[in-house]
Amino acid sequence: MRTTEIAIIGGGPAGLRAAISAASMGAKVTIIERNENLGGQLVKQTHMFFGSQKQYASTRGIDIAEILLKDLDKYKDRIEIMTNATVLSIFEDGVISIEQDDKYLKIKPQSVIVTTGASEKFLAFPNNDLPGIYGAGAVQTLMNVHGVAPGRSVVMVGAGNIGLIVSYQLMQAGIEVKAILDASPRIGGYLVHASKIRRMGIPILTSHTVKYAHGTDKLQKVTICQLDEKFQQIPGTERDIETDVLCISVGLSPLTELLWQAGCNMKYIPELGGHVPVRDKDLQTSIKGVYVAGDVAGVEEASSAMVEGRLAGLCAAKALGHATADFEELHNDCIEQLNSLRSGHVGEKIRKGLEQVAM
Amino acid sequence: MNKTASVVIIGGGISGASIAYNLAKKGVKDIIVVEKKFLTSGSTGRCGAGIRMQWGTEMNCRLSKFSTEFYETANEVLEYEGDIEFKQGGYLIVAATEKEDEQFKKNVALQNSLGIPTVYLTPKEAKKIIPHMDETKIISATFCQKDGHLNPFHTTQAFANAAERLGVKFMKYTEVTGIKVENGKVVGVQTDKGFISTPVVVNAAGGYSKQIGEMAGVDIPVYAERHQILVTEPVNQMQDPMYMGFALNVYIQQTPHGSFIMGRSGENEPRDLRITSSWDFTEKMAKDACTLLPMLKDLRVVRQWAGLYTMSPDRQPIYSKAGNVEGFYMSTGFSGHGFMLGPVTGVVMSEMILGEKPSLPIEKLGLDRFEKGELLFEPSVV
Amino acid sequence: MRIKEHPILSFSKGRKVQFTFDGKAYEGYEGEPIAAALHAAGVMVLGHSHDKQRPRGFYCAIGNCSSCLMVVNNEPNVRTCTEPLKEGMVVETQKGKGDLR
Amino acid sequence: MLEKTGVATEQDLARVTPSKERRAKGPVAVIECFQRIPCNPCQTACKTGAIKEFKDINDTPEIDHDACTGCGLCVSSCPGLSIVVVDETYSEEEALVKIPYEFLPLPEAGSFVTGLDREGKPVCRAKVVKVLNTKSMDRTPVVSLAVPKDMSMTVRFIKLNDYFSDNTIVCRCEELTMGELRELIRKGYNTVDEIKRISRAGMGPCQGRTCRQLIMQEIAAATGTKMADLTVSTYRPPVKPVKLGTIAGGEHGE
Repeated sequence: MRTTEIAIIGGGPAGLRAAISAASMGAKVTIIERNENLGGQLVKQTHMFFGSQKQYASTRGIDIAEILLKDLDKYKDRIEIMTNATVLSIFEDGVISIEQDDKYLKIKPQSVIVTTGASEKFLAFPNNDLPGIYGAGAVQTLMNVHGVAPGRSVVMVGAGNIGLIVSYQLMQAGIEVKAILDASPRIGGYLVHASKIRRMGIPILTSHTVKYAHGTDKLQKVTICQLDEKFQQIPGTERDIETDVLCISVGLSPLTELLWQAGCNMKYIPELGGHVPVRDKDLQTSIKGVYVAGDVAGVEEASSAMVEGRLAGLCAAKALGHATADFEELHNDCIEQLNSLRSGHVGEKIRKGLEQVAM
Repeated sequence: MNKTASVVIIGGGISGASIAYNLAKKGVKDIIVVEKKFLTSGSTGRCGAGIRMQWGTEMNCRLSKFSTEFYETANEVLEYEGDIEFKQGGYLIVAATEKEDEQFKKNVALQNSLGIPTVYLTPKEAKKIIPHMDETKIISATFCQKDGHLNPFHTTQAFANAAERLGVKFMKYTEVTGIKVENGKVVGVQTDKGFISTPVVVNAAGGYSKQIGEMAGVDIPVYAERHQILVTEPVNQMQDPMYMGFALNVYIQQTPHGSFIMGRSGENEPRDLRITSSWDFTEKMAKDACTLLPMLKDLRVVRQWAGLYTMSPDRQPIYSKAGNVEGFYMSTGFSGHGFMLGPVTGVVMSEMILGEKPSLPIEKLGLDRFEKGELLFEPSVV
Repeated sequence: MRIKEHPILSFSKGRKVQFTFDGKAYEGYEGEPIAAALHAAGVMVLGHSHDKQRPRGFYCAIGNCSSCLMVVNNEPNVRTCTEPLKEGMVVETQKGKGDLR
Repeated sequence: MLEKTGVATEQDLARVTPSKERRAKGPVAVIECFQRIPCNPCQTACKTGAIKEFKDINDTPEIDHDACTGCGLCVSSCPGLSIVVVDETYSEEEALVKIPYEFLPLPEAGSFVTGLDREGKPVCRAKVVKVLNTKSMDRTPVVSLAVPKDMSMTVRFIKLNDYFSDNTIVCRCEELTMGELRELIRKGYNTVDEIKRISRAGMGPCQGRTCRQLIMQEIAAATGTKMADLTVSTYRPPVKPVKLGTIAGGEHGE
């Protein structure tokens, strides 16, 4: 059977950063990525990132992916990259099975860093399965990766960061955004993103939700309505908006299937998006040798995912005996960066969530 | 909260539900079924859910014939509002060795003598029944159209609903922690939700029945063994019967829903209560399926899972009362065939508990057969 | 509809290839997902659900959900939101749960 | 008021509503006809004599609720569509309301629709139990609706669009609707695993990715349980559907 020291499942921002740091310590690493290209969701992000310089602030996501790939290249003798490769299972004995280009293979790593990210949450309303109703991530992929417009006009559900950003990207691609709805009475995403949208004349309707989708073969219009403070629909506030695309962006939930399979101790933490693994300060889960980083450990920004990846990479390598003199320094730097990214008002929710999963 | 019952049945699988239904139908009041999780959460809900009358011992033939005939009208008899999805697409059992071929000839004669309409087929004839099989992999086959497949969840639910209408209480999410025996007699069952006073306890706990026996001080010579199984995406109907081979160690069937369910026995499966997944199973199963039914190579696996077989020394059920503890009964050791025997289990166990004359000669299936060395070895099992 | 110009992105496309969808000829770019090529050609309905016959378009675009299953080159249950387009592909609407051929 | 709005007032209704005791006994016709017009087919249709003979064809119908068997023959005979049959003995929690419905498409038996009150306001979810459309009904089919018991004197029409979203698809692969899911939860299947086993939701090609979270939300809402306290169904290999042939042709063994 194939072996490696550290298998990294997922080649997004967290996974790439984990690979770079583990390899820089001297570990032999295998990145397993289900897509054709590395970079994960970064390849769809046309906007500039927040954070500080250490997390590539003010650089566009698509360009951060390029930077990470260049860093990766420095350690190419120690990093094996598998693309088009989906991890199917982590078995009872730690063996990982993989499908790559219609081939089935297995690998037995000494440690594994799971950086599988998150998937979009769904929303239930009548006719929610009509063609024309898409996840925000799907719309992003379609237009930013494949250059295909999802339709003529869009109503966005969700005024969190993703909803706001994808709305902006839709306008960039020449597609009309008719309105952004959010069930909550307050805009969830960063207000600068919101201002950007408002400036273009797109209404953001807080305390609103989609009540009904209409269409025979595909979406033709949606009925929206207002919500009261208990999130109950207020009768008589319904109105119709004609649109051929409804985009759903109501949050992400960590993609934790593999962690469950591996037997990790999981906890339901709404602040972090759903079930997440309990972990120690080195990002090791309750199963020895299984580390996590990025959205799979709790939904946050790509900036913190990258720092977490770096931290997990360092610790996993150290645990396998690859110690460098500056380990403590690097370790502390990661912790400090994470603390600063999570400080302040916006990070409050994350901090509250993380307190509950610390081991 | 403390309770009193006339009978406590431990285990909410097909056996427990069927025994409860049959006892209640005979007029027994105050029956409680205690289930650690939810109905079918154990082996019943994890099984392949096939039913066949093609066996190598008279006992198994008769037990399964009784059950098959019951299942034919179970929706109506149990007045179930859903559908137990009984599909009688038959079992095509293939022989891959000369020895197996010889055994099959004997089996067919035995089965026919008991009124089971099995036929013996050449590979060519078998291929007519499952056109996508590679007939060069087999020597002969036997086929019984009356064999089939059911939905285990709905089937158990059908028994349970009927039992509930007759007054049976099901305590879900209730774990048995002890069985109280005084002066050689059962007096009650301790659970995490309180004590239940009862003079009769029925052990229908499947993989956990050895542990339940120990709680009453009864030694049952069974062990739990992990068996694995997988299911594919659904496709339009293409295979009516179950494809099964003993030497080939495989069973593959298409459910009415369209998905294929297939399983095999592992060489080194753990003999404890573990139900984790192994890659060894996935690979061997996929290989077997593609070799024997080559067309399935494009079928996608959606999920693999595992459940427990409760193995008895001769791979036949144990329908028995305990020799040393009065009021303690057991229905266990089905060795992978407990689901299909559900209907007969309920009938014979209720008769045993009520001291009635058994409908079938099950006295040979008692616990004492192991002490006496009177084992009834079943040759035809996966 | 294809996005012709974009302020941030430039789309590097594979070569143009021909394929058929339910017998009709279509054009797309090699390597892009089949569903993207169909979408670009205005085809939003990729099939109908097997029981309630509800129209289905693609939904997640990353091979997670089951919305985009189609028959491709005789193979049923292909996730067209991720399956790369190739020259001469025969793409068909799936009837029911699909037939193994 | 009725003249202005077309909606019967409480006083109007008080005159025609069968007593609580009568309603508790079984099906009974409710004739909401308040204006004197020349019309009597209801009386002609009535085979039990419960609808008393009209002295003047302009009389508003008078019905002896105790003599009425709730047969419903009058329902589709009323040109004004003002008669319904109410059966509060239908089940422990539900009443049956039979209404005339002259629209296409007809609702399907077994489906869920929105129950509307006399002002056309959605008031509850209703299950279509039966759609009767015989030749003698002459294109006025009668739809039997199961509604919450306290809605028996409120629901008078339906909208096929289900505002209460019971027709909403929860599981795409197996096409489980919200209504079916709620029904299962009501029957006591209140863990994801039980729902999965009895309905197959989550066993399809998407492996539960679209439905698992929605099912958990609905269980939490319906049972008043916190999401964190719900039992999670087990996760099993493989993460992505993979062909048997791919596995069979792969790297095997240790």
